[in-house]
Amino acid sequence: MTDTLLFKGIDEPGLNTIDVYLARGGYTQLQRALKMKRGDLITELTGSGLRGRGGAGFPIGKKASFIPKGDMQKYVVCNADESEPGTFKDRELIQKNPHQLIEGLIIAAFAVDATINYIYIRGEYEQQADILDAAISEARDRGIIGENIFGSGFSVELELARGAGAYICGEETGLLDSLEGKRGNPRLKPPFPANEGLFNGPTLINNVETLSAIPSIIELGAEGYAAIGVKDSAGTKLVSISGNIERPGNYEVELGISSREIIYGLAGGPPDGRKIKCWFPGGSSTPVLTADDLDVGYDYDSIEAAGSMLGSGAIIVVDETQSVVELAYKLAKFYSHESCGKCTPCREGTRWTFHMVERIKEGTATPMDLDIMAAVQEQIIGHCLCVLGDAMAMPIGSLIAKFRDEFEAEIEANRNERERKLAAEFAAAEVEIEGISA
Amino acid sequence: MADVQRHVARFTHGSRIPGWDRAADLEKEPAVVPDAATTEVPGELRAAIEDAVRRFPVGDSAFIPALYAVQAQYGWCSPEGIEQAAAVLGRTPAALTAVATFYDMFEMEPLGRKSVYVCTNISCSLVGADQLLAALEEELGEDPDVNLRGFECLGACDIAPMASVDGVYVGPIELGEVPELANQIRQGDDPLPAKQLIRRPCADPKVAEQ
Amino acid sequence: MPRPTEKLVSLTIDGNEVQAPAGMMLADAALKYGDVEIPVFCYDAKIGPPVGACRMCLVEVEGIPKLQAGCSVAVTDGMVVHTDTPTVKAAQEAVLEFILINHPLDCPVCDKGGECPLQDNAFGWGGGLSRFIEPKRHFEKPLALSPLIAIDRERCILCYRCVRYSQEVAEDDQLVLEERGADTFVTTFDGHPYVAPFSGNIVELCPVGALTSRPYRFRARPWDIEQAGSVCTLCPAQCNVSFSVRDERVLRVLGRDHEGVDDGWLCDKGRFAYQAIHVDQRITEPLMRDGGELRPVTWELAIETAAKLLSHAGAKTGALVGGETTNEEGLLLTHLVREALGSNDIDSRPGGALELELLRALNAPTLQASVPDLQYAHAVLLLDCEPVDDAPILDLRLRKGVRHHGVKLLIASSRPSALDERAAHSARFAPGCGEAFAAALGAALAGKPSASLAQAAGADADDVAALAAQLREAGEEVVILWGERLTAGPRRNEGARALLNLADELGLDGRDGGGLLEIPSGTNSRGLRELGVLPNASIGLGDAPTVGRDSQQIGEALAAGDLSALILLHSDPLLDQPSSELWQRALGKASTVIAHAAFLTPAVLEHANIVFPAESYAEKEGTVVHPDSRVQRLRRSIARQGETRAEWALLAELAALLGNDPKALTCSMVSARIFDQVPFYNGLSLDLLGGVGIRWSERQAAASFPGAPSAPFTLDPPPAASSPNGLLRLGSFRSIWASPEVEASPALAFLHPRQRVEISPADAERLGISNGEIVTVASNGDSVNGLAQIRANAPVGTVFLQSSIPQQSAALLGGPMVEVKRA
Amino acid sequence: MAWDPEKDVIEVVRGPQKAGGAGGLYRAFGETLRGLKTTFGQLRMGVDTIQYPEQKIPVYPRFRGRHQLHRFEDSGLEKCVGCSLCAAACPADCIRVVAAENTPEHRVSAGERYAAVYEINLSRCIFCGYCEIACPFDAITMGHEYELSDANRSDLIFTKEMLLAEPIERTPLRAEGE
Repeated sequence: MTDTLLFKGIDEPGLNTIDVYLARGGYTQLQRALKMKRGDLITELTGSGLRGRGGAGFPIGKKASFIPKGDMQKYVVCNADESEPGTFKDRELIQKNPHQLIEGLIIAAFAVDATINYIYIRGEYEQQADILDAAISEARDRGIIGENIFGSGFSVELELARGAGAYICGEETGLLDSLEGKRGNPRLKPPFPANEGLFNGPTLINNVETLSAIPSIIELGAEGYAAIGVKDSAGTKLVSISGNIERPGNYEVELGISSREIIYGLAGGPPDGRKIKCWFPGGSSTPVLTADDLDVGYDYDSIEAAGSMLGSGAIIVVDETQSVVELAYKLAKFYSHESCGKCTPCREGTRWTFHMVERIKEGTATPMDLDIMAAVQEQIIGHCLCVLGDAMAMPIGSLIAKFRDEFEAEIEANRNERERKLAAEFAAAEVEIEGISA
Repeated sequence: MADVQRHVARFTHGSRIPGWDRAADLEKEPAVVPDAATTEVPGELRAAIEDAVRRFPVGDSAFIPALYAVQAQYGWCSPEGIEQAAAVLGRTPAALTAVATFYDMFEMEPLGRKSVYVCTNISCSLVGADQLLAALEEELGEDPDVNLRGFECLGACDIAPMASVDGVYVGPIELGEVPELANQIRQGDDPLPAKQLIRRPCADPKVAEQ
Repeated sequence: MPRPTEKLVSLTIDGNEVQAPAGMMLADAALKYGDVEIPVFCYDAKIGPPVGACRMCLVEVEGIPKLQAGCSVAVTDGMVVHTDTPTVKAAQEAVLEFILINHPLDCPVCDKGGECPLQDNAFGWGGGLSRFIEPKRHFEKPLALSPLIAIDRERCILCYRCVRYSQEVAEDDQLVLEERGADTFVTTFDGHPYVAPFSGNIVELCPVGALTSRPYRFRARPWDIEQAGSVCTLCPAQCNVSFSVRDERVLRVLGRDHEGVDDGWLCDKGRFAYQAIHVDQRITEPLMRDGGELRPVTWELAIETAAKLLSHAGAKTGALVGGETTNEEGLLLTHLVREALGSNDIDSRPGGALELELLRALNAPTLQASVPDLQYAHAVLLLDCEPVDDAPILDLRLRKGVRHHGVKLLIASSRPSALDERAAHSARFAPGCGEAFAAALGAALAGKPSASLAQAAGADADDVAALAAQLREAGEEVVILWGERLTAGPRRNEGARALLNLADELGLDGRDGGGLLEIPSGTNSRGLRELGVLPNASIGLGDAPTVGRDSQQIGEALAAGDLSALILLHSDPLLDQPSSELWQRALGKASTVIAHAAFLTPAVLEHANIVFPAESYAEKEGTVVHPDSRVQRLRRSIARQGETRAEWALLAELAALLGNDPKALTCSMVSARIFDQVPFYNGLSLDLLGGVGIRWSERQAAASFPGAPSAPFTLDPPPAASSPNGLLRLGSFRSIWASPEVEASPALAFLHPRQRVEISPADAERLGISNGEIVTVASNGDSVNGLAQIRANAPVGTVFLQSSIPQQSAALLGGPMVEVKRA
Repeated sequence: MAWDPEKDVIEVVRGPQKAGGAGGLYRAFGETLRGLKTTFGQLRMGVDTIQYPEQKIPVYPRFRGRHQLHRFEDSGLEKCVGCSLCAAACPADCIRVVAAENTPEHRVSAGERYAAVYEINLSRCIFCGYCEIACPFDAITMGHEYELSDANRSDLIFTKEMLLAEPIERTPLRAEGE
C-alpha cells in the first residue's frame, strides 16, 4: 500500500488556507506544469491513466485531448455537484483541502487553454462553498488566479457557482444548463461538451476528485502515477463507505484492492457482526452485489466483470436486517423525485416503478407485478436521454433479479396483512351495524 | 330531464401536484419582461443580482444567484421578488420561475426562515433517518419559523443519520439528542457543536498516522 | 451568408438505399426520401434544433450499440439504419406505453381527436395494451391559458414543443415548464395569461389535445370540415393559410407552411380574426343613406343609384383604394375611374404620391430582397418600421435569422422596437425623420460628414457611426427592411432618394441574398402600384397619360369642392390617412361617397351614401402581390355570406352601367388580362401560381420592368427635427391589433387596443405623470386621452400614441409637437 | 417490399368435368330441381296474410330499425357526447352532429361536450348499423322501429329530441323458433 495522495495530511489544521497549503509546497506542481508545453501536459495526463472519478470513468487525458485547439473561448468546469447517494468524498476534499482542487483545476485549464473556469458546487454544501469561495479569493489575492499567473503569460479566471438542489445537475450537460441559468435538463449528445459545452464553447468537465489528483500526477510523473493501482485502473481512489457499517467515512485506497478488505478491513464490516445482504459498489445507481462478490477486486474492470460498476466509488452496505422492498422503495422514490422530466422513459418509468413498489408495500401487488417491474426497468435502460433512468433501472433490476424470493415473500406477507386488516375493519363495521340495528 | 347532475365525480390520484389545477387569470396582463422604469427593486437585491451578473459572460447564468438573493430578501421566491429580479435581469418572470421550481432549495411558498433538512436517502435511512425525521417533526412540526423537510441525499452519509441546519451539517444524531437539537434550532443556537461535520476528522486511519 | 447546400449522402434505411442531403435529421430524411416514417412527438424541424426528449423516434443504427433518437441523428454517408427490428419495436411500444400512462383516453371529446399525432403513433407503433393499472391522474379541465387557448394538463405528454416555441421561436418567454420530473407542467408566471402576438401557434404545435383553441372548441371534428387553402390578407405579410370550413363557415385558420412567406407560423390576428367573417356587425347587404341613416336596400337599387350618382359626378370623382383590394379589383376600379368616369384621381398610397421614377427605382426587380433573405443575410437593417406591428410574421423570421444563422440585426426607428433585444445595434431618431436618418447613414457609409444630418434626424451621431460601421463590417448580403412611412409625408421623395442612395452605397443592386424589402402600409400595396392604381402611373408602372390627384390632394379637392364624389374601396380615410382633420372636412363636403366595406368604420358610418358589402378574404378570389414580389392567389373558400356579391363583378357592372363595359365575365378573365397587360407579369397564369405563388422578379419577364434613374441622387438637406422645447414630439404607430377585423372578432375583443401614451421616465418625472394614470395629449386645440405608460427605453422628448384606432387616435392630433398633461 | 405478381395469383379449383349422359343432365338441372322441391313443398302451407298495420310483423332481436339515442338511467344525462364518430363511420353520410360545451348551469351530458345538434337523415340511412358500432359510449343503438315512411322528406330528418324519445309503439319481437 502506497501513501495517501489525495488525503495526504488532510486533517492538518488550517490546510484550507493558502498559507498552510503553500507551506506544504502547494502550487509548486502548478508552476512546474506552467513550464511544460500544452501537448506534453496532455500526454502526461493521458499517460497517468487517470480515469474520471465522477462515475463514468472516462480517461481524463483523452477527454482533454478532445478539446479543439483554436481561438475560441474554452472552459474548464469542475463538477462539485456531488449528489449520488452514498458519495461524500468530494465534500471532504473541498472542505479540507480546497487549494489542491484549485491547483489541479488550473493545471487542467492550462492544458486545454481555458481562461474562464467554473466550479459548480451543489447548493446543499453551504459551508463547503464558503470555504472554497474563501480559498478562491485567497488564490486570487496571491495572483494564482488572474492575469499572467507565475509569469507564465497564462491568465485564468475561476468562479464558484452554486447549485440549488437537483441531483440531475451532477450530469455533466445538466450541470452546464444549470450553469447557464436554465433548468438543469441534460442535453442531447452529441455534441459533446468537449466540442460544444458551456456557452457553446469547448468545455472540459471533471469531478473534484479527478482534478484534485492532477497535482499528484505532475509530482509523480505519468509513469509514477500509473504504477499505482492495477491495469486500466491507475492511481488511488477515495471510497466513501456508508450504510450498515461500523466505521463509515472516506478511505483512500489503491485501485485493485479487494472489496472485502475495504468493507471489513478498513470500515469494520456491518455492526454487531451482522451479515451483509447486499452492497452497492459505486453509489446507489449501480447494480447491487451480494456477499458472494466481496472478494472482487475494487477496480473499474473487476467490478464491471462482477456485473456492476465502480461509479463514484461509494460503497453502501446493506445488512441482513434490512428489507429489499424498502430499499427499492427508497431508490425509486429518490430517482422519480430527481428525474428532470425531459425524456419520457425516465420521467414516466421512474414514477411508475415507484407506484409499483408502493403497491407492494400497501399489499395490493401480485408477483406478476414483479415481472412488469423488471420489464419496465429493461425498457428504461438505454432508452433515455441521460443515465438517470438507467441509474434507477439498474439497481432495481438487479434487486429484483437477485432477491426475487424476498420480494415475493414480502408481497405475500403484505397482502395477507392487508386482508387481515380489511377483514378486521369489516368485522368492526358489522358489529357497529348490528349495534345500530339492535 | 329528471335529475340533472351538476357535478361529475372524478377520482383523484394520491399525489396531487401543485399548480396543475391552476388556470390563468384572464383579468391579468400578460407577464412580459417587467419594465425597469416602473418596477421598484430594493437596493440590496439589485446589488446582489448585478454582482452575480458581472461574474458570468451571459446574464442568464445569474438566475440561480438572483433567486438566492430573492429568497434571502423575502424568505421565499415570492412573485413580487421574482418580478423584481426579472426586471433587473431583463428577462420574463416566467423564465425565472421555471428555474426556481426546478430546484429543491427554492421555496415557492412562504415557509419558515430556518431551514432544517433531514437526509432520508438510502444510507441515512438504513440507520434510522425516517425515525429521526419523525422525531424532529414531533418537536418542530408546529413551529412556523422552521422549514423542516426530508431531503434527498445531502452528501454526508458518514454521519448518518444527519440533518442540515441552515447549511450546518450535524450527525450522527441519536434520537435522544433530538429535543436538545430542536431547542437549539428554535433558539438559533449552534446545533450540536460536538457533532458538526466540520469538526470531524477523516475516517481513513492512514491520515491519522501521518 | 451561405445557405444550406444540398450535398447528397447515401444511406440504407430498412434495406433500401436512400439519397438524402447531408446534415438532415434521420427522421426527416427517412420520411422524405426513404418512405419510412419514424414516429416523433417532440421534434419539428421548424421549432429549431432537436432536443430528443420524447424518445419516440428510437432507431437502430449499425455500429452504435444503443438505440439512437432518429430526430437528432444527422444522416451520414454509409449509415445503415433499421426502424423495424424487434428491439426498435419494443422500444417504441415501451415509449408509447410510458406516454399513455397519464394520458386520458378521452379522444371522443378531445378536439384533437382524428388529427392527433398521439393517436396516429399509438395506432401505428403502439403495443395496444397497457400494463399500467394504477389510477391515472385527474385534474380540473379545461383551464384557460389565455382568452384564446385552453390547456388540459391531463393530456399533456411533456413534449416541450410549446415551451420551446415560446422560448426559441417567438422568444416571448412567457410559457414555461414548472416543477420537475413527472410533476412538470406547462404554465405561465403566477397565473398571468399567455398573451403574445404569436401565441396561437402552440395550438397547432401541440401533438396531443393539451392545448386547444377556445374559439374552435367543440366546433367540429376533422371529418366534419374541409380544408381550403388561401392567403391571409389582413396584413402585408400575406401568410399562407388554410381555412377549416364547415357548413360554409370558417371555423379555424391553420398555417400552410411556406418557407418563402411565413415559415409555417401565423400571428394571432391571422389565426383568430376569421371570426369577423361571421359576426352580425359585418355588412352583408347593400346599404343606402336614407334620412341620415344607412338602411338596407336591394342590390338593383344600390347599383343603379351608385351608377347614377357617379355618372352625375363624372370626372369629379376621386377614389381611395385600401390595401386589401386584389389586383383584379384594382384593375377594374382603374377602368371604372379612368375609362368610365374620365377621372385620374385615384390613389392607393395613403402618404401622397411618390415620383414615378423613384417608385420604379424602389421596385426594381434587381433590388428586391426576398423574405428568406432576412434569415440568411449577413445583416438586416430595419429602417423606420416595426415588423411585429407592420408585418408580424417577419418578426419571427428575423428572430430565427439572429438565433440560428447569426444575422446581424441593426435597427433604426423612432419608437423602441420589440427586436431591440436581439439587435447588434439600435438607433433612435425623431418621429418622421427617417429621411434625415437614412441620409445621415448614407453619408456615414460614404465617409462623408454625417453629424449635422444626424442632428437633423434628432439622432445620436455616434449611433449613426456605429450603424455604419456595423453595416460595413457585416458582409455583402445586406437587407434593408423599410417601412412605407419612410416615403410618406411631405418629404417622401427625399426619403426615397436617401434610401436609394443608402442601397447604392451598400451595393445592393443586383446582389443575391441582399436588397430592399418594403413593408407597405396595405396588404396588396405592391400589387396595386404595379397595376397603376396611382395618380401618376398606368398599368405596369407605365407613365400616366394624365397625372391625377394623390390621396392628400383628393382630400383637399373634396374639401375645396373641386371633387364631388368619392369611392372608398376597402379604405377608411379617417383610419388610414395621416390627417383626420382634413378628411373630416373633405368627407363633410363630398356629395357622394360610395364605400365598399365590411364594417361600419367611422367614415363609412358617418359619410357614405351607398355602402356595398365587401367580401371577406375567405370569400374572395383573385391575386395579390407580396411585398417581396411574390404573386399569390386567393381562392374562394366559403360561400359569400348574406347577400354579399363579388366585388370585381360589381365594379365591372358599375362600369358597364356607366357606358364602358370592361367585358369581364369571370375573375380569372381579369387575372389573365393582368398577366397579359403588365409586361413583367407576362407568362404568369393562375395555374402557374398554384398554391405557393411565384416571385415575378425572379422570372425572365422581369427584364421588361421599366427603367429608372440610378443612385446616387443629390439630396436636399433635410429640415431639422423640431426640438422639444418643453413640449414633446409626437410619434404614432399602428398596432398589430388595430384593425376592424380584430375589433369585430369576439375572441380577440380583449386585445382591442386602448390608447396608451408611451413616455420616457425622465419626461414623466418632469411632467409629474405616474404610470397608469389618464393623461391628455393636446396639440393645436385637439386632444386625445390615454393611459400613461412609462417605458424605460422610450426616447426622451418623444411621446408615442397609436393611430388607426376608432377612438382617441393619434391621427386626431396635428403634431409635430404636443403637450402632455394629467387629465 | 416490392410487389411480386407471381405470388398474387388466385388459383381456381374446379370440380371434375365428365362428358354427357344422364349424369350430365343431372349436373345441369339438379340444383334447379332441388330448389323447385322447396317451392312446391310450400304450396300446401296455404296463404298467410298478416293484417298490417293492425298486426305488426315481428322482427328478430338483432333487426336494425330506426336509431335511438339513450340517456343514463340514474342521472338522466344524455350518453351522447357529440364526438361525431357515428358521422365519421356513416357510409351514407346521413348523420350530422354539432357539439357544444356543457356548463355547470347547463349540463346535458356527462363529459365536457354534448351534441347540441344531432340529426339523422333517415331518407338516406341504409341501416347498416356502423354508427352503433362506432359509438364509444353506447349512446346510439339501432332500434326495432321500421315504420318510417312519410309524405315529406324533411320530416325524415330526425332531430335529437325525436331520437331520444321512446318509440310510441313497441315493435313486436319474433319469438324463439318463429
